[in-house]
Amino acid sequence: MNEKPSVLIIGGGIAGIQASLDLAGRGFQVYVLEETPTIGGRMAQLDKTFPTMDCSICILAPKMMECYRHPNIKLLTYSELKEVKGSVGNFQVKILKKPRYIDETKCTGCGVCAEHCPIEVPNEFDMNLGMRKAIYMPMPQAVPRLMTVDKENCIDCKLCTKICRAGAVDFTQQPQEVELNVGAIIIATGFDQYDPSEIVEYGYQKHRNVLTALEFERWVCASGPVGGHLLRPADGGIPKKIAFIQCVGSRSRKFGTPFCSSVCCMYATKEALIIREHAPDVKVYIFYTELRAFGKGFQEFVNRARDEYGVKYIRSRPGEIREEPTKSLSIWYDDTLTREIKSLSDVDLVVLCPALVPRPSNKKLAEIMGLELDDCGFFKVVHPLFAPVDTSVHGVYVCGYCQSPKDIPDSVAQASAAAARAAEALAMVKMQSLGGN
Amino acid sequence: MAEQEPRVGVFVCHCGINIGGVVNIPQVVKYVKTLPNVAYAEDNIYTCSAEGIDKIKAAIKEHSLNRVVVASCTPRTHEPLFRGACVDAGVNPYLFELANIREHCSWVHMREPEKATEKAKDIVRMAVARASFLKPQEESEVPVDPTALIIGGGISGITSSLCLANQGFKVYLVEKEPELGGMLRKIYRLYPTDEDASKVLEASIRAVRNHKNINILTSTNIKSVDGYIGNFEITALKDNGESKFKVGTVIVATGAVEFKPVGMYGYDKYDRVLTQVDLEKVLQSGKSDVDKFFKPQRVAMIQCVGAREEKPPRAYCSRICCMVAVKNAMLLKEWYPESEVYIIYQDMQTYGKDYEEHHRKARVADIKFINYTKENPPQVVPLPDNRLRVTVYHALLGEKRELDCDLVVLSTPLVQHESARELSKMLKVPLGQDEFFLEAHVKLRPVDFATDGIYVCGTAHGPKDIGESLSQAYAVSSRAASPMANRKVRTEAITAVVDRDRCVGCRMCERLCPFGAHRIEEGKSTVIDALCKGCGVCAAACLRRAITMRHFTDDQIMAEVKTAFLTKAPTQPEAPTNVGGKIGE
Amino acid sequence: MPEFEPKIVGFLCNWCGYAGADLAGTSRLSYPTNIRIIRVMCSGRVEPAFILNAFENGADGVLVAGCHPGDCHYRSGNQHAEKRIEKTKRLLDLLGIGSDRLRLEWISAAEGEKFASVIKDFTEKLRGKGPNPLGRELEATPVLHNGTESIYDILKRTKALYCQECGKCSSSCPITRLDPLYSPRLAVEKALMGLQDAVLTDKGLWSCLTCYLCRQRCPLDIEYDELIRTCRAKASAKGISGNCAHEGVLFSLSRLMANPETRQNRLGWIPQEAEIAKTGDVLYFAGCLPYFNVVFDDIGVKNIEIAQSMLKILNVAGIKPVLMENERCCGHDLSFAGDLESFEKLAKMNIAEIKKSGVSTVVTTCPECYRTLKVDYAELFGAKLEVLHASEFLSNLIGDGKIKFNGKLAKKVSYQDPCRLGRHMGVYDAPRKVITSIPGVELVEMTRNREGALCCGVSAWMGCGRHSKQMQIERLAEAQATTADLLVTACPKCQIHFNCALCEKLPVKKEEVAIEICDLSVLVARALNLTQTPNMVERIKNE
Amino acid sequence: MTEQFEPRILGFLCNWCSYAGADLAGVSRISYPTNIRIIRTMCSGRVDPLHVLEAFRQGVDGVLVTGCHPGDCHYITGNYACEKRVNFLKDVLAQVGIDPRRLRLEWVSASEGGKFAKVVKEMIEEVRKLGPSPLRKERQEETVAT
Repeated sequence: MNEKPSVLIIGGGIAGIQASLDLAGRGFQVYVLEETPTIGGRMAQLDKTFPTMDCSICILAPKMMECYRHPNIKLLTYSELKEVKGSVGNFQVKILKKPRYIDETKCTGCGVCAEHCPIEVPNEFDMNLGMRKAIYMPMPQAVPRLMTVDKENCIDCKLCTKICRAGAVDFTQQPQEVELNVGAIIIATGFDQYDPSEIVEYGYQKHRNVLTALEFERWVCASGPVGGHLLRPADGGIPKKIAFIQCVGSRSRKFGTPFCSSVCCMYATKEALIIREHAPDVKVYIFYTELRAFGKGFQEFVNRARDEYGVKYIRSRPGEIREEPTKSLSIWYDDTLTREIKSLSDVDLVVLCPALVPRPSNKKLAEIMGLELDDCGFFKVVHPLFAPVDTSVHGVYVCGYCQSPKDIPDSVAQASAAAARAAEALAMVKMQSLGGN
Repeated sequence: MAEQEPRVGVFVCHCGINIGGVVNIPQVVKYVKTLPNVAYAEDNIYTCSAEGIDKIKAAIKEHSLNRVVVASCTPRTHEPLFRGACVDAGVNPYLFELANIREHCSWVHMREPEKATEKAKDIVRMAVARASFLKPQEESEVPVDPTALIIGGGISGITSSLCLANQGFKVYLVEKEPELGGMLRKIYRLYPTDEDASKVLEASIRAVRNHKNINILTSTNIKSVDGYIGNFEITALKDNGESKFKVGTVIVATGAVEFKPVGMYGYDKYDRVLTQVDLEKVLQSGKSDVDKFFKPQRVAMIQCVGAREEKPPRAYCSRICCMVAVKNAMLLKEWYPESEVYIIYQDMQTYGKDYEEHHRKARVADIKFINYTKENPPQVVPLPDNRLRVTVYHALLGEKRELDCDLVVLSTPLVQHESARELSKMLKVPLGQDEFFLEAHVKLRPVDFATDGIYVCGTAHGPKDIGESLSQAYAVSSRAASPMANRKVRTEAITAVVDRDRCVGCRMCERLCPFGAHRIEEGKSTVIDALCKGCGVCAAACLRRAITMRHFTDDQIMAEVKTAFLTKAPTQPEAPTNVGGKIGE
Repeated sequence: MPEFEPKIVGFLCNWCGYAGADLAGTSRLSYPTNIRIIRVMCSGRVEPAFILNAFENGADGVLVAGCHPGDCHYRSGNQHAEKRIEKTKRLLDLLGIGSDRLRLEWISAAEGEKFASVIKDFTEKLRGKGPNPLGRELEATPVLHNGTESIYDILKRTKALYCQECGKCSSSCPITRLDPLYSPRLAVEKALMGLQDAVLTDKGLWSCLTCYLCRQRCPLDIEYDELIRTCRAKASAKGISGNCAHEGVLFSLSRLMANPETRQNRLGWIPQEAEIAKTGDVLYFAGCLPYFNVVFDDIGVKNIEIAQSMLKILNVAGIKPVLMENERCCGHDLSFAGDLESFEKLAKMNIAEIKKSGVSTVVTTCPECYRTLKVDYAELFGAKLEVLHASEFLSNLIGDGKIKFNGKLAKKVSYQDPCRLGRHMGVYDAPRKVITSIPGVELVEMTRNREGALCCGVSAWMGCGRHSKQMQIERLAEAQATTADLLVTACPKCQIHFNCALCEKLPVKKEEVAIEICDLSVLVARALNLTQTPNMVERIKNE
Repeated sequence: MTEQFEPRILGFLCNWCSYAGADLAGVSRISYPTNIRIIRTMCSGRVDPLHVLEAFRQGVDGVLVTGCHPGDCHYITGNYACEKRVNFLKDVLAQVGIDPRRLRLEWVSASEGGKFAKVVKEMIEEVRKLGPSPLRKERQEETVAT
């Protein structure tokens, strides 16, 4: 290969973005494969990030833009991996580009079409708490700034076609297959959220004032479905008491997953702080099993939450959440440190912190690439200590949450690590080929 | 360059109906034509469409424009596109200006078309005024020496040396001890894989020794570091012998040391009280030797000794101690099945997958876990038979337990080397409250320093296990490789320029600059373009007004200030502001 | 061989019977040596449990002697005695011991003569009858570790070693909420700390309802019910036992049934018109209903109706079920009370009997029999039986159109999930399907239902006390709040316990809790016009 | 004053957070009055006291400076430097007889389009209450004079 070395990155979240910027920055050709219409991943959905309380999109959006503009990066959004052949230095990859029904060269992302589209459906980006149109952009800062037609919900009224002055809407579009030749592959598919409704005693999807953590992130986010106002989901009332419950479906051998998601104690603390900043008079409780604040500055962060913001930490995994006629909730718990059995009543909002699980689609990826998943669905690495990003296939690397539970900094570091390993492998392949002649 | 009269071309965009639906575009165009320096003005349905771009290029040629203003949307997304058009038509990209009449006007004043139109006029007028003062800018480049200095020969340093060397970069690996290996040399078994640390270490040490690109300097200290990214000059000190060499990047992998709990739980009083690292040493000697020493009946391990304290520096959780305790507890249980092993903890930090699994295994192996709270820590008192009585209040059980132990192990946190402070001054990179090296951004730049070309990995950055340290070790290899692979770094065009006649070397700018871009040479400030990020904090601060920001000069900003609100269109172009004197002078 | 000498235990009241015996002495009246005398202040003190115990321990006959009617030193003690003896006789008949081995006599202080003659006569009669069949114990070779398993092994087997001390169990436990001194979490943690004695001597060990709520919710699926069962066995092996309800009568009955020699007459309840078969596919395992019917008739629970209704329904569906002449207690209660030895005997004999009958399906109306036959018999003794609870069997019949309801039963009905049927066995839908398939019946759920249902307050006849009553009242109130006319349950014991609560002095207004409790099969029988029960609610109102 | 006085507000917005926030207000169509004109700087730390004073000299009725939230600054500490200056400026303004409330510093992040609009509205109302800047008249005369 005498043209510039190239790498395919699967997943356009923060890990994928970091890996692609690292590699593109040193002259590699990078392809970023993302199954949704925009890159940004989970981090784009977050309101703020711990322990610095950075506004998530503020620090992410510039990197997304950088990816988009970078001459060495090609974004393949709204696409899926179909086939991988070959070996390190020379993988042949087939990718299916799903039709957007939008001419990417014409669409300016102005969004007038969406204003006129008659169909409203729940917005996945807002964890289905908000609505979007059948022709839509998942979020205001979407990259690329292109509309997408959601064919499943589209009623073919063609109003968008008429309204678009740029003439960008194109219903004749077909799925197209893209063939790539890359030297290495990096997997960064991130995580999904475990659906806690099977843990009946917590009444998720039964009690309307019970949300999951990711739902809550959107709920309080200034760009979220209710413009960042702190409200009771059931009736839009003003909450006075909010509780977080840790380990919902994690560290469990019955429902959910056996592992610890590693980030919940901290994001709950962060969300608690967000609440206190929104409304200093709201009482916030965090029910935890073991407070895991092991990262840099985390314990200090928790201390601040406890001492300065008056967040109440209770060591207990509550037994049940009951809904009162007022739609307020009462939480039954055993304060394990005082051994008192109590119930916390008149709670306006309970945020469940569910296990964060590897994506089910990993299974398909693993099959396509001949990789191994562990019993929980994480991608296996050759050695957890000494080869933290190497998969069993030489030339294929893994980083971020899809390798094992981790927070943003660890994911970013691991993404750079994967980039380094990819570069290293390709450098050695090159040396060998040179050594050959 | 020869100052030629500004000839501004203005392109006002309808953006379909996004702008045109509110702002009266023709009126704006008509008004714009009356503005000074405007040589040409037109409107387009979509200026950003291929067609719109072509029209800009054409107009530049036809009307020999040397400034371009597009009145449409936000520069944050579209500036690069239009700059591209200018470049294609031979106009320096920094002579382009965007007037944001969509996000900041039509979209937010939909119900007030007249006022919105007035505002749009003002916005364009400001842009034109600013454009008239724009100067062409070049993004210069600084050469980068494809050589890395790695400070610290622990497993992190070794790993990133190998990774960089394999990519063909030269590496200086500097270790202050006579032997490579760092903390790992002190450890017996590794979790969660239960391997022998020394074996693994040998292998990787052999690899670095045999690598042609790696130059290992043991028993060596760094004396001084001068220069900046791409061009660092290093002076190393080996038993009073000095050596000097040049490198392009510097990686800090100095690791950490175990906190010695002097005065805690009788650590320095009773010989049966050890730290985990002490215990590792004991275990390293092998079971048969330990048997000679003693056969433990009951062992207690106390977590968070000297960690998670009220105040810094040791307010942090040391991340690895819980797993270390679990690992060693299980090892003891394996060697002495009859013994009782207790782990006295606050919160078991067995996060993630493997560790949680191990924690569970430990419980199944009948390791006993006792929970204590900070308010109520355990006590250790000696017994006549030189055993130790550990008294602890089991917080979850609500009762006091007395354990007569023949071994007490204290799990203490990793802490920074004393020498780190000196190094941080040398490199001009900060330490955090916890005294570990402080990265550029906790979230998104975990292994970079704010100062380009210097990186950090492993436990020098904070406590972490081997896997996490190695992830970072590889990460820095990627971060450092970029400039080295390119052999150069592009510098920002938007940087500070110092007027040496005005500068009195008051060092205000040097103090303010978080990127270390200002260096005082011969009593005057000089800006290292390679480091300047162009924020302008220094320019605004300079009392002598000796600092100008490229592309955000006082003239340019003032021009906007002055033209923001005018009742009638000015006939003359704005005169350059006299910024000679300081206010109140 | 030497002539059989019956052993007689005599309970004599202090004022008449005992004095009479004294008089016999002072008047040098001789009588056989077969009697051993126990003095009680009043014949009214003699409980069925005492008598059953005597027989358990090999007595061939029991004599109770009290003052003549009207002469009772305590006014009416002897009348109570009469009632109790009556009840006990019925039980003895069911057990096949025979009511004639129990004798109640009025003997005044002046009737030395009578005393002597009674002894003579009773001794002769018993000599004629021969020894109490249940007198001699038979040795079984136990497979169950009755207290031999170490605490560590128990913790390992029941997964308690995984415990994260999170407190979800204790915040779920209905007992802990009423009595913080007891907590599943603390019990486990004590065990984890290796505090054996603390665990076995802890009163809490016997407060647990093994209602499975904690296990249901435990993220680590710790088998707390099993942990308790094993620890209780371990405790009783050390001679520690909890206080059992009803003075242990029901345990005595079960233990007596555990004797291989037992030949019961337990099928007396079967109505004339009902059709049963010697052999067939379906065996109806009625459980201890005939005994309950005797023990609890004073609180107006006609438990036997459950069996009778079930039998009639089966017939209506064209099924002639097999009923076992010598069916024995399934052993559920003994096993959860720590007597694994007797449990094992019962299990083995039942398994043998069932195998012998050659049926393909066993149907039970009692969820505890259901769990025991289906799970414990299989797990502990490898007996794979096809067992269905009535609710499942009925919903199948209804599904297959074998049962058709003609006519409506205009009732609002709420349903109590029995712990054994619901959480233990995961049967939630079948009973609901049965209920809702009855024309006119509307099912209204209580706030705590299915997995979260509240237990009826007592299990395995252990420690019925203040907290049990509180739970029952709480639950009945919850049921009443649904505005249902009927609280349907699929467990005879729920029915007993709720009714019991209603019979006692209520801490709240009757109308807040007084709801009629009705078994599922009885409900179905009613809908098919096969039976008519008196309405509990009425009974309470005009008390 | 008979007809409604329309304040003139000049806004200095940092490129990374506040300007993006203002963009978001646009994208989300959150409307606010037209009284503000916006100048983009790379960092709120670039805003020079001189720029602000010049603005007042030009007769604007209020100056709004917005930057990233503490800790979010793209340039690490620029917003802190800015905060110091604004406080210093308020004193200066007070001395030269300009109500310090005419100068306002706000932290607006890229996700706070709503907040940006709110801040602008508030500021306009506050300044409206304060009435025209004392320097405004002179300036107008000046312009007429030239």
